[in-house]
Amino acid sequence: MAKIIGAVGTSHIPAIGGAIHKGVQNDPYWQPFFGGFPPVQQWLGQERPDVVVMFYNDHGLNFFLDKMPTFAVGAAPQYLSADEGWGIPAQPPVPGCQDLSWHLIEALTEREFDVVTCQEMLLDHAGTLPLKLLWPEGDGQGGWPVEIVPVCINTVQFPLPKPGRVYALGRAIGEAVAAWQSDKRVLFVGSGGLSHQLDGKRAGHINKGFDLQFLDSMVSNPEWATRYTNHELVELVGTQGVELLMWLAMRGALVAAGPGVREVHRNYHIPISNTATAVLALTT
Amino acid sequence: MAKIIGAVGTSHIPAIGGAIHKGVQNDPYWQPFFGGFPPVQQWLGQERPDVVVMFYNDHGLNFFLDKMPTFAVGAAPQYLSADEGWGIPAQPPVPGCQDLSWHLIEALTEREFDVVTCQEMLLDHAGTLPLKLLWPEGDGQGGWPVEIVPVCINTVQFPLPKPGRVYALGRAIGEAVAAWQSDKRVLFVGSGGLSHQLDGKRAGHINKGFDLQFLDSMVSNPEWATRYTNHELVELVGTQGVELLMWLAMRGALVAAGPGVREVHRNYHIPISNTATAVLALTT
Amino acid sequence: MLPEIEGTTPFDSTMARRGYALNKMCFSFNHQANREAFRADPEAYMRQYGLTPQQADAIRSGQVLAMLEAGGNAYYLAKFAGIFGLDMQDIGAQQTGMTKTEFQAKLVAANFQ
Amino acid sequence: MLPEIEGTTPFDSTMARRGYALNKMCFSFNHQANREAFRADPEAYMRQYGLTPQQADAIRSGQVLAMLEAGGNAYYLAKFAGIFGLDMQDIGAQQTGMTKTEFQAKLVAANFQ
Ligand SMILES: [Fe+3]
Ligand SMILES: [Fe+3]
Repeated sequence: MAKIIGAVGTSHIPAIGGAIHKGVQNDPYWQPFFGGFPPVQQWLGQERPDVVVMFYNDHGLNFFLDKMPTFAVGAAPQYLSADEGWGIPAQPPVPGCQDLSWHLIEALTEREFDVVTCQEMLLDHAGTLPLKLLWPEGDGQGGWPVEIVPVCINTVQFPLPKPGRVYALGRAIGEAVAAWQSDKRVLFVGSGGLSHQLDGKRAGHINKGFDLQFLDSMVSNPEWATRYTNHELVELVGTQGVELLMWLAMRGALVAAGPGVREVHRNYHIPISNTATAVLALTT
Repeated sequence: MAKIIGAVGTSHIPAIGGAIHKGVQNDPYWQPFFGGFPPVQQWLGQERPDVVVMFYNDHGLNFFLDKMPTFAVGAAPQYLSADEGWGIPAQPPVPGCQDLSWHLIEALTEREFDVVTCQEMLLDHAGTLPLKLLWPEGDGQGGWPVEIVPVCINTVQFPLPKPGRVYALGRAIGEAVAAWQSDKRVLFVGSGGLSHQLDGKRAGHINKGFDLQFLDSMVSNPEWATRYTNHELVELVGTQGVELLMWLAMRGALVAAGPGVREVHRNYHIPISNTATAVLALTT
Repeated sequence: MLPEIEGTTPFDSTMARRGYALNKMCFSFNHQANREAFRADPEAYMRQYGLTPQQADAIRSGQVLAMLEAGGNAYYLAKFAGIFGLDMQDIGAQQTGMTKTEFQAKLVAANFQ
Repeated sequence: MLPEIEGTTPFDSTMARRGYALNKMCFSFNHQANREAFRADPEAYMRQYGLTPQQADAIRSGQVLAMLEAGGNAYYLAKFAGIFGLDMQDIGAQQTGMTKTEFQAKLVAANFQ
């Protein structure tokens, strides 16, 4: 059976890619953000996952409103990046774990999740940056140390899937991974949030109190945020802060690893760009 | 509240479009098929639905394996047809009922169906032929007497949604229509089947016994076919016969119209092209 | 594992993975211009879509069973058949090793099952 | 009806219907060639995507609040902003009527909430 080694939640922001590209991670502006990652990198160096299930939200690169999925599961041999509109250089391709992709697609359909299957899929910054943050050497040229299965969750267009449904998706994926006939070591990543709002007169909205409570809930009370509707979450954490749904899915998946979740490391920093950023690593 | 006037199941086959185009509906080959429709047309002439919710399966016109939905709901102002590869002239566009589209998308998401939202969508023969069969004068030029909401269900790539899940989707849609704040009259259409198989050494497979039992079940025992897995359905009715899932969804939707389903008309004819064809109209 | 169905291969994950390039090419045949480009130079068109040697051989052979074995999906392959003006009964006859007349008779016989 | 959120319009069905053409144009800006085509002739490009008069005016004005009102979605509009080299803090400042420095200070102040 496959082994679940833990879960990581992290923010994603296009500007992070720009900072990596320019090599300014230690500048005073960026250090409080990038400084949160070495302890997580170290832990991953010991745990050596083979596969990442990446919960992320597309920002209008791979999906448009003509075919907007609620849940989409990648099943491609590799995932290319592309220009997202700002001319930032595309990330190197990431190899896919097709065996796990199809195992998940089959398990999810059996459990009445109605997923979109993607045998070809462009990965935007939300899918690629977590890999660069967790494995900074990744594809300098020596390849990536992991294969991935991207799971895209709609945060673009309402109605979004309900927080409880997203958590249940995560749980179903965790249980399917735990039952996967494989000797691979699997990590769950949730990419998004925390509180931020890009659009409207309330642009710049940040809710530190909620964020900190949400981070605590990830450790000890994982269903806590499912008490809110998505509309309430938008009010609390902003129109893009609702990306914390990715963390909910990631945390739901970790349930299958067993009881007794332990915090490996956390970091919280305001602001990068318009966002309250965080990284949190959990294991059992 | 909206009024559900009934449901119609019908076969679709590209060659039917060709026959209509050539005007050969009364030729000996075609008459036993087209002859099944006048009583249904008459009934619809009395009942005068305003909107059709069309359960159909795409045949590789609007969806490809790069983004293959389980369930997709149209939300377009109109639906265009297009060349499907055989150069058959495209059907005239059909107007969409966007109010009902979004009402359904919201209700389905609330009830934890994970649909794909399609604000632009090409409709293939499975979506357009039922309209031509039910309203033969439709868009000679005077427009169509109905607006539609297409609901596409994956029959292209396994895993398909389980028959019970498809039936539940239909039920949820029926209940949402019944709760829709509108004075519109709504018809459900299921487009597909019955038994046929296009591919493999078993091409030409037809199962009349199953088909007739399935038609009976539509009247009085609507969940009957949900006892089978999709794999079993393929064995029974063929690789494309599994399109009868569209009928299951249609019948599930009709449940919301109340008890006491009554058969308006049925016709069953073997073969058109490689298919055992049927039409069945139901009301309460 | 699911039980086998005689003469039938459901298009499952194994086939979907195997057939992606072939099906993508067939999907492109929705457009007249692409059908013409294929007709003008099939080999170049197949290279453009990165068909595997097995897939290219199957296309060259014109044998539907070989295309299915190479991961082709019936819904997409139908568009390839359209290029040659074949109808579904031609395809059925070819796959079952019957003449078209025999295949049509087999269909009609289903009335007396 | 859901309660209103101050200064915030969730991108719901009303906005999705209203903004389709505008968002489709912005989605096209993923490609460099399309960004250049827009820059070369904005009016022709907007006509090509069938923008409504309200949408075209909003684009001409360069005001993000007007684009949102016309049905624009933040994720797609970000690609339009990219054409002008605006970053998210420029956008935030414009929408809140602050200078960029003021907007940045507001963000930092969230540390002391
Ligand atoms: Fe984001
Ligand atoms: Fe069909």
